[in-house]
Amino acid sequence: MSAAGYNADEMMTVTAARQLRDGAVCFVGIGLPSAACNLALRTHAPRLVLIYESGTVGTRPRVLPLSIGDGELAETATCVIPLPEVFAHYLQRGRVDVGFLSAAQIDRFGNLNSTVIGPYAQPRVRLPGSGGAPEIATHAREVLIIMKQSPRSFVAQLDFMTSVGYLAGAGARGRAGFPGRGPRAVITDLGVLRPASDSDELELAALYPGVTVDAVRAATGWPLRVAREVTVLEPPAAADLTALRTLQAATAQAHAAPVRLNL
Amino acid sequence: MSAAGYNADEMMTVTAARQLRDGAVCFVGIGLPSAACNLALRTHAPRLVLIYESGTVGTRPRVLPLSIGDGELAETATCVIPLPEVFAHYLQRGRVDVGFLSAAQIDRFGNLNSTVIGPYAQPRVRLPGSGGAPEIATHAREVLIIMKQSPRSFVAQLDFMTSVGYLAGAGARGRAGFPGRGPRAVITDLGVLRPASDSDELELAALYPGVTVDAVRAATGWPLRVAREVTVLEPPAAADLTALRTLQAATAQAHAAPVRLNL
Amino acid sequence: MGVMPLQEAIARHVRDGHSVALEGFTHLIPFAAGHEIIRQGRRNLHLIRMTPDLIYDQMIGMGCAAQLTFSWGGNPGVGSLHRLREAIEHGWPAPLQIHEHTHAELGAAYAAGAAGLPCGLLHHYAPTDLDLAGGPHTLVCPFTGQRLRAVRAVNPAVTILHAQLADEQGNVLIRGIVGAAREAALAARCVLVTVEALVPRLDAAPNALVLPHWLISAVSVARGGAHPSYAAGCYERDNRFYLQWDEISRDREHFASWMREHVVDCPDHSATLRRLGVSA
Amino acid sequence: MGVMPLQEAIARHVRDGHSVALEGFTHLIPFAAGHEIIRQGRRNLHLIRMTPDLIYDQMIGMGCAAQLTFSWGGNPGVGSLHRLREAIEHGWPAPLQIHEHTHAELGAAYAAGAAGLPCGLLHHYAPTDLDLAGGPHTLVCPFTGQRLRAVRAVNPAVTILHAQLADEQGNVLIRGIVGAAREAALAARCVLVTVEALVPRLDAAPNALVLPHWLISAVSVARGGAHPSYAAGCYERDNRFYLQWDEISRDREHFASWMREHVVDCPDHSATLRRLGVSA
Repeated sequence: MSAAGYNADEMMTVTAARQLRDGAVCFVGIGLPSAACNLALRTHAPRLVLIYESGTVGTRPRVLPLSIGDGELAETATCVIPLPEVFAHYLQRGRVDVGFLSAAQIDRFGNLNSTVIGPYAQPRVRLPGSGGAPEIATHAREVLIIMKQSPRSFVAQLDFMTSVGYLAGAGARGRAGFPGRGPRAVITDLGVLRPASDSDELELAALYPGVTVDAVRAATGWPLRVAREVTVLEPPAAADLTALRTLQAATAQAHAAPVRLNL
Repeated sequence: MSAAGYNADEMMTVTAARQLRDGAVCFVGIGLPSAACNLALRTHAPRLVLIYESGTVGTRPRVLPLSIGDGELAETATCVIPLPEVFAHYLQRGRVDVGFLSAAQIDRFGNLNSTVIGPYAQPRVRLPGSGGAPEIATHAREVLIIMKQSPRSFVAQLDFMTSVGYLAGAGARGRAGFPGRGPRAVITDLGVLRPASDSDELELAALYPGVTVDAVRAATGWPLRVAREVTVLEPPAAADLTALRTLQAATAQAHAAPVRLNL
Repeated sequence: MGVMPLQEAIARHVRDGHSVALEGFTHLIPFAAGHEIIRQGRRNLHLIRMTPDLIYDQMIGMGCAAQLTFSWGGNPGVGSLHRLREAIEHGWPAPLQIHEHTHAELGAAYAAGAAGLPCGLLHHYAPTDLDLAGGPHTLVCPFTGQRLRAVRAVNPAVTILHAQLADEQGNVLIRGIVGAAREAALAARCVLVTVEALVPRLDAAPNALVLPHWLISAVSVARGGAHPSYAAGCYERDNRFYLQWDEISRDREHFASWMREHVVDCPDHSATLRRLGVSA
Repeated sequence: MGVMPLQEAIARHVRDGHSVALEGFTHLIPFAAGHEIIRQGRRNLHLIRMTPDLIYDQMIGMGCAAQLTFSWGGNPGVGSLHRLREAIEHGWPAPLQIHEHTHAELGAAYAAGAAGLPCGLLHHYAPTDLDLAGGPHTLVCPFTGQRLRAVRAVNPAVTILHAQLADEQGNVLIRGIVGAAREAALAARCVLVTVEALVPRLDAAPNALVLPHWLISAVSVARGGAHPSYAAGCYERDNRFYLQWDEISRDREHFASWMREHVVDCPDHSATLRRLGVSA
C-alpha cells in the first residue's frame, strides 16, 4: 500500500462511515463499526450519537476503544447507565436509528450466525454467541452489516440463525412485524450488497475500485445476484484517510504504554 | 400537659418506636411513623435503616421531614434511587422488615381505607388514595398501623378497601399467600390492638396509663374484643421524651425560616 | 432540541386534549411550566402525575383537565387537595375522569412505557377495591405458574420536568430525589424541560442522572421554576406555602382570585415569584 | 455485613454447586475473587455472567464449573475464549451445560430477579435458533394483545462484584460502567464485594451508584482486584494481557502451568499481580 493508496479495511471503514447521516443515533460494536462511527464523527457527521452496549450513551472517545467497555467510553459519554437500561430504554424503545452487526456467517437474506459452526449440541466451532445482536437486528430502524466476504462466511445455508435479516425474504420480515426495517447494506471488503426491493435478497450494488463482479461472485457461497446498475465507489478521500489514520495512530499510541498498578 | 407529663401523640410515637428492633429495615411514611423511626434511631435502635418512598434509602435526617421528599432526606441518605426501584428492588424484593401505615378507616381485621368515604363513583369525601400503602400492606414482613381511635375511623365496615390487613380473618390472609405477615400492631392514642392468633381479629392488648377498657370500646365502631391479659404500658421514659422533644424543636426551628429564592 | 422561552415551548408542544405528565416527586415539580399551561388556557388535558400536588390542584381548579391519572392525591404533610376534591366530589369546574393506581403500579407503568413495552409486571396481590376501579390484569408466569399483576404502560404525549442544569447542547442534569421523572421522560413522545440555569458544560459525576439532549424537544430557563417545591442545591421547599395553600384553595372564589393575581395576571414565573414575595 | 479477608469471604459464602455471578461489564471484573475461588478448589459451580471473559475462561479451564449462563462468550476485542470452547466442544476438563441468552434477555432476567419477580418481559421477536436452545416463552399483553417474550428471572446464590470504594459501614460505591452488576447484586441471596480501598466516608455524589451495607454479606479489600480488567479512576484495562491470553490459553498444558504459577501457587491477588509484573 502506497501513502496515496489505501487498504481494504480502510475502504470498508470509509464506506460504512459514508452511510451515516449526521445526527443519527448509532448502536456501535467494537472493531470496524466503531472505527466507522468515529470517523464519521470526525468528518461529515459531527452530531452523530454513539451508544455502546456497555451503557455509554453519547460517547465521543478520543481514541478507538479496544473493548466495548473501555474507560475512555465512560469518561466522554453524556451519561453512563446500566446495561439493562441500554437495551430497554434505547434499543427496545425504538430510539436507535442505525445498528451495526457482523457475524461468522451470513445468508442471502442477511440472516446472521454468530453462535456455532456445526450442530448446536456438538459444535465444531463454538463462536462467542449473540450478545446484543438479535435485538439490534430486530429493533434498530436500520442495520448495517460489515463483514469480509468469502464463501465460508457468505453461505447458502446458516449453521445457526442467531440474528434475523429478511428471514426467507419476499416480505417475510415485514410480515413478522419487527420494529426495525432490517439490513440496509452489507459492506464487505469487495463492495456493497443491498436487499432487492421485491425479493429482499442481497444483490451486489456497488464495487470498490478495481474489484470485478466475478471476484465478488467467487467470494460468495450462493449464486449472487447483481443489481441492474452497479456503481463503482469512489476511493476514500484524502481527508477521510487522514482522519482515519490520525485516529488509528492516536489509538495505537494510547494503547502502547504498559499498564502499571500503583497500589 | 405538664413539663413532666406527655401528650397522646408523644405516647403513640414512643410506643411505635419501641416496636422497632435495631437494624430493622423500615419503610417510613410522613408524620407519626417518621417521628417514631427517627426517635428509635436516636434511642435504642441506632442501626435502623429508614427508606422513604421518595427513593431515599438509609436516610438519617437531622430534623423531621415535612414532606416525603424533603431535601434533608436525600442529603443524608446512603443512596437516592428512582421511585420505581424503591418499590421493585426493596419492597417487592422482600427487603423491608417493617412498614408503617395509617388510613381514614380500619376494620376489625386491620384492612384499611384511604381512598373514599361514600361510594367510589360519587364520594362524599375523596381521600388522597393509595400511594404506596397497598404494596406495603402485602410485602413488608410486618406492618405497624398508627391511627387515632374513634368510631368514625375504627369502623365495622370499610367504605372502600385500599390496603389489606387480614381480609376476612381466620387465616384468610395466609391462604392468599402474601409475602408479608400483616399488621402486627395497631398503635392508637389509647393503647395497642393486636391480631388474635386464631381469628386474626384485632383485640385490645395494651392500654396507655390512665385509659380504661371502656374508653377504648367507646372509641371503636365494632364490639371490640379484649385480650386475656391487657398490659398497661409504661409512660414514655424521660430519655425518650427528651430525645423526641429535642428532635421536634430542631424540626420547628429548621422549618421556621421563610424561604427566599436568590435567583 | 432547542433552547427557547417557556412560553414558546408550551405553545408549540402542549395541545388541548394531550396527555401531559409534569413529574418530579415532591422535588423539582415544574410549577413554572404548569402555570404557563394555565396562562395559555389549555383545556381537556389528561394530566398524569404520581402525586398531583399543588400544581395539578391549580390546573384542575382552573379547568385545564378532563382526566387525571395518579397514585396519591393529597397536599403532602398538610391534608387534602381541595380543588381536586371539588372536581371529583362535585364536578367543579368540570367533571374529572380519574385513573387511579398505587405508587408501585404507576411507577411500573411509566417504567414499561420507558422500555417500549405495552405493560409492566408486579407481584399479584389479592383484589382490593382498587381493582374495581379498573386497571391491572392478572397474568401467569410461564416458568413458575405464579400469578402476576400486569399494568398498562403509560406513555404521555408530553412529559415536562424541572431540573437544575442544562448544558449548551441541551443535555439535562437532575440532582437529588427523582421519583419517576426519568421514566416519565423516557416514556413520553415529547419531553420539555425547564432548568434553573444553562451552563457551558455539566461536569456531571460518573453515573449522574443526565438526559441526553436528543431525547428532549425543548429546554427553557425558568429560575425558581419549581417553587413552592424545591430544587436541591438551589432553594428549599416552601413548606409554609404548602400550609397556606390549604386555606387559599378551600374556597372557589378565594382560589380563583388568588390564581388571577398570582398566575394569570403575571407575565411569567419571575413575576409570580415576585408577587409571592419570595424573590426580589 | 462484615469486613473480612477475601479468603474468609469465599470460604464462608461460596460452596460447591452454588450458582455464582461474578459481574462487571468489561469494567470492574472481580478477578481477585475468581482466583480465590480457583485456589479454594470449588467444584460444580453454576457460573453466571453476561460476558464470561477471561475470569470464567480460567475458572472453567480449572474445572470449577458444571454450568454456565451467559450471553456473549468471547475475548473482547481479541477473539475466542479457548478454555470455554474446549469445555463446550470437547467436554474438557469437564462437560459444561450452557444456558445461552442475548444480552437483552440476561439483563432482563437479572432485572426481574432484582425486582423479586419470577420473570421479566421483552418484546417478542420471531423465533431464531436461539429459541431452540431453550429459554424464553411467549406471553400475550392483556391490554394490547401484543405478543411478548418472557425470560425467567436469574437469582444467583452468590453475586460477587468489584468496586472502587467501601466505607466503614460497608456501603459500596461503584463509579463508571456498571453493566448489570447492580441488578445481579440485588437479585442475589448473598453479595460479596471486593474493593480497591476502605474509606471513612464515601462522599458520593447525589444519585451515585451506592449499594447499602445491609445488602452485602462481606466486603474485602483487594487492591488491583479487577486486573486485567480495570477500575475507573484507579488503573486501566490491561489490553496487552487480553491479547497475551489468546496465546496462553490455546494449549491445555500451557494454560495449566500458567495458572499454577500465576494463581494457584500465589497466596493472594497481590502475589499474582507481582508475578505478572504489573505491580511492585
